[in-house]
Amino acid sequence: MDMKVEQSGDVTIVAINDRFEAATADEYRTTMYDLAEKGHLKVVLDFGKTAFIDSSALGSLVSSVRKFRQHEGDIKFACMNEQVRPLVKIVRLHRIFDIFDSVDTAVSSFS
Amino acid sequence: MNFNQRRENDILIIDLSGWLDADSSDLFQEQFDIWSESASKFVFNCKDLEFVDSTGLGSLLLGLKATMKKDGDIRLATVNEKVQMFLEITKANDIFQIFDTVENAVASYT
Amino acid sequence: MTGNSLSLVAQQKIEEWRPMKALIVMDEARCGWLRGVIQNNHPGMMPFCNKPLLEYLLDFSILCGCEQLRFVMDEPGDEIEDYFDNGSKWGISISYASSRASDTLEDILEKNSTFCDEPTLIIDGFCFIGYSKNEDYDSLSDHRPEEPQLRCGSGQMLIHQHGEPLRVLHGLAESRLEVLPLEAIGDCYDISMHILDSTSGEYVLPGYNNEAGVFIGRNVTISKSTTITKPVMLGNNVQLQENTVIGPGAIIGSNVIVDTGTSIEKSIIINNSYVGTELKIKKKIIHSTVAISAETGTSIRFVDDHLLSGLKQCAPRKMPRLIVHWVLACLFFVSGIIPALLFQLLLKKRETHTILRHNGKSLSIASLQLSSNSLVEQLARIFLVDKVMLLPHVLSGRLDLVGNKPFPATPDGEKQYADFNNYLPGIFSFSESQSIEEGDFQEEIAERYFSANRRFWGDLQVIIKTFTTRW
Amino acid sequence: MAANMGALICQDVGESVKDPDFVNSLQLVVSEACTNAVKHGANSHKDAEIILQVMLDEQTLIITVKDCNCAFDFSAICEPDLENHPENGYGVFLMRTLMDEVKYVHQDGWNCITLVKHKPCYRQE
Repeated sequence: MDMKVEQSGDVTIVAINDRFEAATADEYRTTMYDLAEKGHLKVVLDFGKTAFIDSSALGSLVSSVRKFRQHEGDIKFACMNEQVRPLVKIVRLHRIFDIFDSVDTAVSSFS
Repeated sequence: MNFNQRRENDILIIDLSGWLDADSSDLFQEQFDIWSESASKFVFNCKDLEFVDSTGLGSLLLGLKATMKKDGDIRLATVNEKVQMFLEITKANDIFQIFDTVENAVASYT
Repeated sequence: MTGNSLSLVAQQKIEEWRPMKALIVMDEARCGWLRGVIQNNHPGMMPFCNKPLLEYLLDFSILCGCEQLRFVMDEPGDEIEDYFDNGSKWGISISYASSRASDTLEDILEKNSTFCDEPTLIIDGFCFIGYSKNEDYDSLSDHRPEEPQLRCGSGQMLIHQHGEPLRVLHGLAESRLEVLPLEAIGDCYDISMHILDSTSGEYVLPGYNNEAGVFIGRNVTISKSTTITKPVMLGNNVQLQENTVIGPGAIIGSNVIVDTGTSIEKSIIINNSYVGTELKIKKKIIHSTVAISAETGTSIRFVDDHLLSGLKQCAPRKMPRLIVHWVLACLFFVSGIIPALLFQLLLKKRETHTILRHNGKSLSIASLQLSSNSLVEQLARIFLVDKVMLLPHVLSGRLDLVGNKPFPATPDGEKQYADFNNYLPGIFSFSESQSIEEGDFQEEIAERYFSANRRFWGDLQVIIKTFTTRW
Repeated sequence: MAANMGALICQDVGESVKDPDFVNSLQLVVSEACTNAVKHGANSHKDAEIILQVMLDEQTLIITVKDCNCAFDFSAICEPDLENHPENGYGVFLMRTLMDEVKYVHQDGWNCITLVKHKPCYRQE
C-alpha cells in the first residue's frame, strides 16, 4: 500500500492510495501507532485515491479511532470515493467518523 | 383471554380482556355456549379487550347469529380505538351496536 | 453610461445568487418518527400520490435551476440510492454524503464545502414543498423580507453562498411556494389528499392522465363491476376485483390487489399490499398488513391469514379436491413418465431441495432445474418434465398437484410458513402460471391472493395456464 | 495475494458486466472469502491450497471458494453489533450483505463457500 504522510500545522494528513486490505492493514496500524507515539493525535485520512478497501481495513479504522480518542485525539475522513463510501455506510462507520468532502475543511475543522 | 360476568335483570354483562384471536376463539365459543343457555341479551364490555382478529370476529358473529335467532342481541361497549378501527374496516360496526359505556348499552335494551 | 453599468452590476449580483446546487438534508431526528409508522422504508421514500417525497424536492431543485444535487443523511438510505442512482433519469447529477446525528447544519455545510462552493439551495429537515411546475423559481434568491420565511416546525429552505451568512429564504409574491411540516402521519395524508383533490396539475405525477383527477398506471386490471369515482390514482400492476368501489379520493400504489366487494374511499394504499374481501377502507392508510387511521394515527396490524384479509377461511385439504388432484396426477404420470425418463437421461441437472409441507414438516425433493439454454432443456420445459418428476410426491399424498409455491426448509422459509396460514404446497403454482418470476415481490401477493380465492376451476386453470405459457 | 485473486477475477467478469458497483462488490467478496481461507488455514498447513471456481451465465455469477481447513459453524457467525462498532468480524457480514446468497458446506475435508450474485440487469427492481 502506498501511504503518504504529510503534516499541515498540527494536523497530519494520511493519504491512503491504492488498496487498503488485509495485507496492508498492518502497515496502516504501524503508521497510526507511530503517529500516536509522537503525539500527532489529529489525523485526516484522505481516501481520494483509495482503490479498494476490505473488512480488515474497516476493523483497523475502528481500532485506531478508539485509540486516538482515548488520548483526546481524533481521526477524520476526507474525500471518500465510490469505492469506499458504500462499505463505510454498510458497517455504519459514518456514525463514528466525521466525513468531509475536502481535505482542507477536514484539517481546518480541528481548530 | 379472560371473562368476568355479571347479570343485570335478564342481561348478561361480560367483561372481555386480552386478545380474541385464533388461539382464544375456541375458548370463547365454549364459554358462549354456556352463557347462552341462561341468557340471550348480552353486553360485552370491551374495555380491556386489546385485540381482535378475523377468527375472533368470526366467533363474535357466530354468537350474534345464534342470539338473534332467540330474539336476543350482542351489544358492545367501551371498545378501544384499535378494535373500533378493526370493526370499522371489516364493516362489523354495521352489524354490532356499539356504545360508549356499559350503562348505555344496558339501557339500550329497555 | 454610469446607469448602464450599475444595472449590469445589479444583474450580475442576481445571477450570482441563482442556486446552482441543491443540498437536501434528512436527519433521523426529524424524519425518524415515520419509521415507527411505515416500516421497511426510508422516510424520504414516503409516497405522496405514488411519488416519493424526495422526488418532489428533486423536481423543485431542477425548477430552481440546480444542476447538481446531494442527499445528506445520517442513516443509510439504500432505497434512496437505488431509486435516484446518479440522477441521469432526471438529467441532474446526484451524489450522496453521510453526516452524524450530532451535526448541526453548519457542520454539514463544512463537511460538504467542496460541493457547496457555488450558491446552494438547502432543503433542511423533513418537510414537503408546495410549488407549481408551471411557474418560474429563478428569482428565488431575491431578498423579499415582506414575504413569510420558508420554514416550518420540521424543516426550512435556505440559501448558502460562500462568504455570506446562511439565510432562510422568503416566499415569492407571484408564485406558489410553501414549506409544509411533516410531523405526523396525518400531515402526509392531508398533503396527498390535497394534491389529488385540487393541485394535481401543479406537479409531475406518475400515471396516465387524460382527464382531471384520474391517474392510471401500467398493467391495471379493472373488473367490469368496479365502481370508480374521481378523483383516483392507480399505480402500476393494480388489480381491482369484482364489486370493488374505488374513490372518491383513492390513492392506490403499485402492485396492489383489491379483492371483491371492498370499498376504498379517501384512503391511501401504499405499494405492495393485498386488501382482502368485503372490507371498508375509509380515511385510512394501508401499508402491507398495517392499517393506520388518518385522523387519529392509530394503527392496527392484521395478523390474519392474508394481508389485511377479510373473514373468509379456506379449508385445508378438502377430500374431493385431494381425490381430483390425485386422479389428475395419475393421468399425468402415466402419460408423462416415459418421455420424462428419456429426458432425465439426457439431462443430469438434478438438484435436491428440502421444502416445507403443509404441516410444516420438511420433505426432500429432487427437482430438475430447467433453464432455456439448450434445445433439450427447452423441450423438457414444454413437456413439463420437471413437474412430472415430482408427481410421485402427489401420488403418495405428500404434496398437492396445484397449490402454493413450496417454501424452502430454511429459517427464512419457516418464517414465511409461520406467516402464511392455509399453506398447501403444490407442484403447480398460481404465481408460476401468471409468469411471475421466482423471487419477485409480486409472488407473495399472488400466492396469498390464490389462497384466499381458491376455487376448483381455478386449480384447473393454473395447470392449463402453466402449460400454455410454457408452449 | 488473496485480494489480488479477487481483482483478477473481477477484471474478467467486469468486462462482461460493465457495472462498476457490481464489480467492486464482487472484488471485495472474493477477497474476503480468500482472506478468511488463508487466515484460518495458516495454522494447519504451510502451503494451504485454495480452489476458486467461477461460473457465469446470462443471469447469475456463482463463485465457489474451497479450502482444506477444519470445518466451522458458518451459520453461527452472526452479524456484528453495528451499534457498538466492533473492530473485526465484518468479513462474513459483508459477504452476506453484498451477495444474493452465501452458502457453506463442509465436504470431503473441504470447506466450501458458495457465493451467488444475480447480474444487475436481471435483478428485481
